[in-house]
Amino acid sequence: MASKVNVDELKRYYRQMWLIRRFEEESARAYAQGKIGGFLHLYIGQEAIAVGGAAALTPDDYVITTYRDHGHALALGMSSRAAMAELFGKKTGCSKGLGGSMHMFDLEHHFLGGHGIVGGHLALASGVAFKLKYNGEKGVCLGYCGEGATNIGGFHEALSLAAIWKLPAVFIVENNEYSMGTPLDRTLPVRDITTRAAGYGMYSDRFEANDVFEVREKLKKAVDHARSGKGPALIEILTYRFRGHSMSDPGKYRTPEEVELRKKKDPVRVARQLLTDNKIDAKELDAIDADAEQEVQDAVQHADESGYLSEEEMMELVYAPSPDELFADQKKARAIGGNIVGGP
Amino acid sequence: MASKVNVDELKRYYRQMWLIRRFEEESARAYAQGKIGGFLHLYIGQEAIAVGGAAALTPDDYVITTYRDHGHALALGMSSRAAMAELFGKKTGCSKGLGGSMHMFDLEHHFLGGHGIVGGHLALASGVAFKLKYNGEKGVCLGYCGEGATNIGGFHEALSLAAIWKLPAVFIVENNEYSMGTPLDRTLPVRDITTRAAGYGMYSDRFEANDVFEVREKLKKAVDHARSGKGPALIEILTYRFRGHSMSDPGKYRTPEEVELRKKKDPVRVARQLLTDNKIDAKELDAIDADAEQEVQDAVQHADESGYLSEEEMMELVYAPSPDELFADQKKARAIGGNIVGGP
Amino acid sequence: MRTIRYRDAVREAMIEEMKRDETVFLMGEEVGHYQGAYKVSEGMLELFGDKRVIDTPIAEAGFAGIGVGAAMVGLRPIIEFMTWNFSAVAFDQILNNAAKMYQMSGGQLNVPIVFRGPNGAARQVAAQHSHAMEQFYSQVPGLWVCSPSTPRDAKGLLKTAIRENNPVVFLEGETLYGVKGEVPDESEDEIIPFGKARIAREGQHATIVTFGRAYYESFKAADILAKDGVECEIVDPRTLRPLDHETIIESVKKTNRCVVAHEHWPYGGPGAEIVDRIQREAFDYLDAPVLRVSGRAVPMPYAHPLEERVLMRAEDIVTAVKRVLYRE
Amino acid sequence: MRTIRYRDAVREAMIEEMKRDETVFLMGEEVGHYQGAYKVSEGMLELFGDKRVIDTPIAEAGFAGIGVGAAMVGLRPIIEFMTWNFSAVAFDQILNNAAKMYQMSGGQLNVPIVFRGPNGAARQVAAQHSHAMEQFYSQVPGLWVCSPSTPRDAKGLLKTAIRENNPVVFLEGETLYGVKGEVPDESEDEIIPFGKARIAREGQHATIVTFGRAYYESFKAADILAKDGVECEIVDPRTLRPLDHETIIESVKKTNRCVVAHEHWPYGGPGAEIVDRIQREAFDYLDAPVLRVSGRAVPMPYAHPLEERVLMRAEDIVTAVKRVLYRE
Ligand SMILES: Cc1ncc(C[n+]2csc(CCOP(=O)(O)OP(=O)(O)O)c2C)c(N)n1
Ligand SMILES: Cc1ncc(C[n+]2csc(CCOP(=O)(O)OP(=O)(O)O)c2C)c(N)n1
Ligand SMILES: [Mg+2]
Ligand SMILES: [Mg+2]
Repeated sequence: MASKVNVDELKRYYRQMWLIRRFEEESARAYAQGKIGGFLHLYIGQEAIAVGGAAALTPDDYVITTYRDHGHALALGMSSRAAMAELFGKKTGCSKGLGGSMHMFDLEHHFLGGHGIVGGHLALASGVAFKLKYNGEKGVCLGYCGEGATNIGGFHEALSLAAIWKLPAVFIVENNEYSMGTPLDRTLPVRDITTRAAGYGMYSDRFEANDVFEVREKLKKAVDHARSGKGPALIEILTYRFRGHSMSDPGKYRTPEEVELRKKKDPVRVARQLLTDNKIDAKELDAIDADAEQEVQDAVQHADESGYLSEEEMMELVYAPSPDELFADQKKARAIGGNIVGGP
Repeated sequence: MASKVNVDELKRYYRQMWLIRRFEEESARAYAQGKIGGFLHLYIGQEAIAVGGAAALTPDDYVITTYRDHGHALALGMSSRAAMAELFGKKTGCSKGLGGSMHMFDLEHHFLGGHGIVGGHLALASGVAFKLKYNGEKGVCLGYCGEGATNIGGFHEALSLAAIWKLPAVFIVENNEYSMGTPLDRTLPVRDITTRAAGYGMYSDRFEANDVFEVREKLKKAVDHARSGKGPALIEILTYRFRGHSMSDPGKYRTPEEVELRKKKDPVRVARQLLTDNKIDAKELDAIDADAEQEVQDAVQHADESGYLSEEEMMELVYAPSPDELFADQKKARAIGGNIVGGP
Repeated sequence: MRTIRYRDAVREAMIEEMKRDETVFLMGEEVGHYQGAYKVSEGMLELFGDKRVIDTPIAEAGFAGIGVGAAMVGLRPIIEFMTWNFSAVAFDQILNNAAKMYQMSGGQLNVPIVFRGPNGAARQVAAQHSHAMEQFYSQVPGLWVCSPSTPRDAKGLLKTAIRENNPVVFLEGETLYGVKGEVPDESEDEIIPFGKARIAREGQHATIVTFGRAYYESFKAADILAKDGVECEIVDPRTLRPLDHETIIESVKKTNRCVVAHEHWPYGGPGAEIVDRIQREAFDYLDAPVLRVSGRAVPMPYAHPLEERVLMRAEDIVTAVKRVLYRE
Repeated sequence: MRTIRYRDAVREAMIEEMKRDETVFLMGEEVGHYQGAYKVSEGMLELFGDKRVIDTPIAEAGFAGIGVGAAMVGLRPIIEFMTWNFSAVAFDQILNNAAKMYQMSGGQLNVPIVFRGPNGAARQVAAQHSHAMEQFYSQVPGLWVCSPSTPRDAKGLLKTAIRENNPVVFLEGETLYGVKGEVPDESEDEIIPFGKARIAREGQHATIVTFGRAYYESFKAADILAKDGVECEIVDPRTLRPLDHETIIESVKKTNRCVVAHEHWPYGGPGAEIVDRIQREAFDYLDAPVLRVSGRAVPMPYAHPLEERVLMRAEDIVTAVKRVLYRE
């Protein structure tokens, strides 16, 4: 842990982590109320990664992740309103209510989703890195995945291609020890995922996710490596999710004791303690908490009050508009999905 | 190189390699004559691997490989007749003329093909190994591929699963330095493919393919490892193909000098020299050659004289027969592809 | 007869066949310790042990391929896709290995494998998790495709699928797992043959051909229409490949009007194939063009009210039936 | 007008668009140093350098995904599959990422990408290398699908595809690369709009709807039939999605008889979709059921005489046209 803590930074990171925590607790509640549907994968316990990761970046950089995406979206600057409205399926949501929990997007903040197919999004991260290199831009693209995703072909191909072309990508495995209900000793032939880096000739690092500063510093090194043109990196961050895989998972595959034990290393609690250690008094901490709380409550209310996209608006969002000369009749072509009965 | 050579074994291996060489030279000729069509990928230059590999096996073991499969088929005991007839598309071919060069199969000799999609067949090798383990059988399954195939997802998944389940599989990369026209420095981020073994916690080895005994001995070690239940192995064998990728490849991406240089290490020539060194005189060598030659010529003649499968026989080979009670009308169901005009 | 749920019917079929035949095993993500993502395989790990109920890492192409490889040499794998959506990453294994091995090997190696799992939209799981995959598999020679609508069909067809010597794509309804229905007693060992459509409801005014989730919407539609004196005949093909068009055509020859109702996208697929066969074989009997009711051609939206507008519903079928009856 | 080969037409389109727009690049196996497995990209590496003409390792899912990722942030990739068969391993990228990104992101990220390469059976390349993949892509909302039959259509449609803001599946004919045809002069910059079928031959007795390799068999068939006094109208949809059924239906309303001829397997696909739309929109004009001529539903055999029996041929179209004319 860095011996000298920048207290202002720490306050900022703490607030972000606490916001994510509270945002997700409230979304779990809204899920139970039926206001959110489908799959809802909570990030609770892993917040130091999203926040530390975002802190390691410049505005030139991009982030792509899995369905477990609320934490990253918020850490990168997506408004709580846009995020919560998305969970509620409302048109004020970041993806206009079309994507939901698994498919949050925020181009403005360089957050490129929110992807549901395990492994498939990592090639997208390589693709974004490809673009950065193609254009001679300075940015780096981060591609996050779970430890369970490291066995799928998409992982291997994204890393292979990024390595051979020395693309500015950093692949980050958030190893939370479980792939749905399966502990890693039944999904991984090796304990240390970074042993795979050598096979790609890649920079690698492996560390725990309890201290947001450590996450930031170590990821910064990897990002700098990628930015300098030396090629991609593979980083494994050891973490733990406190909740089930998604809302429908009762989590019977692990004991409450195991979970309680891991909660002792809760990164939000660690950060709060560090603030106290650095003489931030309870009042100031409570004020930060209240501020975040206010943001979350406002987001819920805003989501509640927002409306849905209309059917017509939805139909307009299947194909992006193009120059008219490219179609015999663009409107007709794009309306292809318009009919239920006997339609094209 | 083994100091004491078993001359009888060497004679056998030499004959096999020479047979493969001559078989393929004749098939190249038949291709030029239009008697063979489609893709024809020659194995010339790599023969020590197929022959050494087959020599490392017991009758319990299985082999699966790519489209570059003639050498493996013959080394495992497929008759030259069945192999050549397959190339000619005749019904006496090992796959009845349905598979052709890329899809040779010989269940009797435990040769399970002959596969056209890069990488996809390696999971089949893991599957055969799975069956061996499931049934408590002693066998091992070898899965061959090219160095170009090591970047595809299929490679990664086959190895990951074999490793986590400790399946008796040996994955062998025949590194002939080119993936079609692309040299390995443009397809591989690392020079040594076995650096990937550590990421799977796998046994590995890496060596050249000039000496058939060396191939046999080193593969035997890997096979023994897998057979003993310790899990799969990843072996890289350094080799070179003397011809183009397939018959349609003029091979402009490498110089004639490069090819000539590599031909100096021709494993067939090496074996022949070793026989001479071991006091086998020219007459005996010529007799072996003549014997192989006779087999190849007979195979060509047999292929030439054989007939094609009938249309009806072909239609019967889309679905395997099943118990009649499983269908309302099995004959009708299996005849599904029978109509061209307006058919189901 | 007993009344059980669809998911239990699927499980019963697997258990019975695994008891009958040692070479049958179940492999997939979370099928064992987790008891199945949709609880289809609940209790099976305890019953058969982890040799035969096998949890896999996330590597669909890999374990589908392992299934094919094992089947080539005599085992009879049941490969579960957690949902059929994830078969997209294993598409090559199904298309190029499972479906073609028997032919490519000149009949030496058949592949007795069942790929199964929930198919179609669940509820609000959005664009990447809501595919009706029959549109990608029914056309492939070398495969059979089942789409059971009821618990009884699910059980009987799955038993057939497991005994079959060729690869079977077995599409369960993600939203049908909770549906209850009558199933023969456990002692009965009913197998339902491939290629036999079922007349699920008799009627003389119009034929509705349907399967999967759309089957239940069709019943609702038929009830609504019956109030207007329109009696619909509902035909469920049960297997999409082989497709029993004879039964369908016989019904159309009787009713002279037909609607095909399905969940998959409107373009092509089994829906269009059924129409094609009807217009070809019952041309002179048709009093109106065959109409289709399908899911809309959009990636599935997350928002519930929008999803409701994209999924096909009973009202759409009512509209279509009225239209083929020129009763609008 | 000049006469050039289909492969040159494809290349010209790429070169012209790459000259016009710096964000366009070509990526695929052997497209650069090797000059293209089918010489489609011959000379392009020399013209544009290895920054824009990029040889890839064998990792179709990976480089298709890289294309999608790059397109999400503003580049316009042309991704070449050495053949469309190999797209099976990249199926997930096309189905789940390329086709859905615009919708999933609520319209934030569009994916201007072209996936292209040779499609359909070549000669004797057997079961795994002979797929007509339109049957797997035409149904997917979010994609456009082109199937140019002639050099002129290949060039004009590819230029459109590259300028389009959505993902395009561009299916070239593996056996058509050598076909010669007229193409506008290089100065002309002709783009051919999506969704406009082309009447390739006029006739009044029967309509043949066809595309790809089947297009040429249809012309042969029309010639044979013309000797018997039967004049066929040949309609080439050119884009399978969007599908210009209006032009098809207009023709059928004139001829009252129709045959759909295509290379893909008989079940479903664009073939069945076209029939469905015709019977729906031209029901009262049809004097006979619409018939189809397709490739047979078998994995492609290697042996030449067997392959000839599986591919569809002009004679089959002649038979079908005679049948819809009740002239057998
Ligand atoms: C290709 C594919 N297969 C299966 C799934 C279903 N699935 C969603 S998340 C998940 C577990 C992922 O575990 P891990 O990669 O460790 O990430 P975590 O959920 O722990 O963050 C599975 C199996 C999927 N989405 N995609
Ligand atoms: C998935 C897939 N992509 C592309 C191809 C086309 N292809 C066939 S062989 C080959 C090169 C393979 O090189 P390597 O793995 O080194 O094997 P080698 O041919 O050298 O034996 C390619 C690109 C294919 N068959 N399958
Ligand atoms: Mg995990
Ligand atoms: Mg090679």
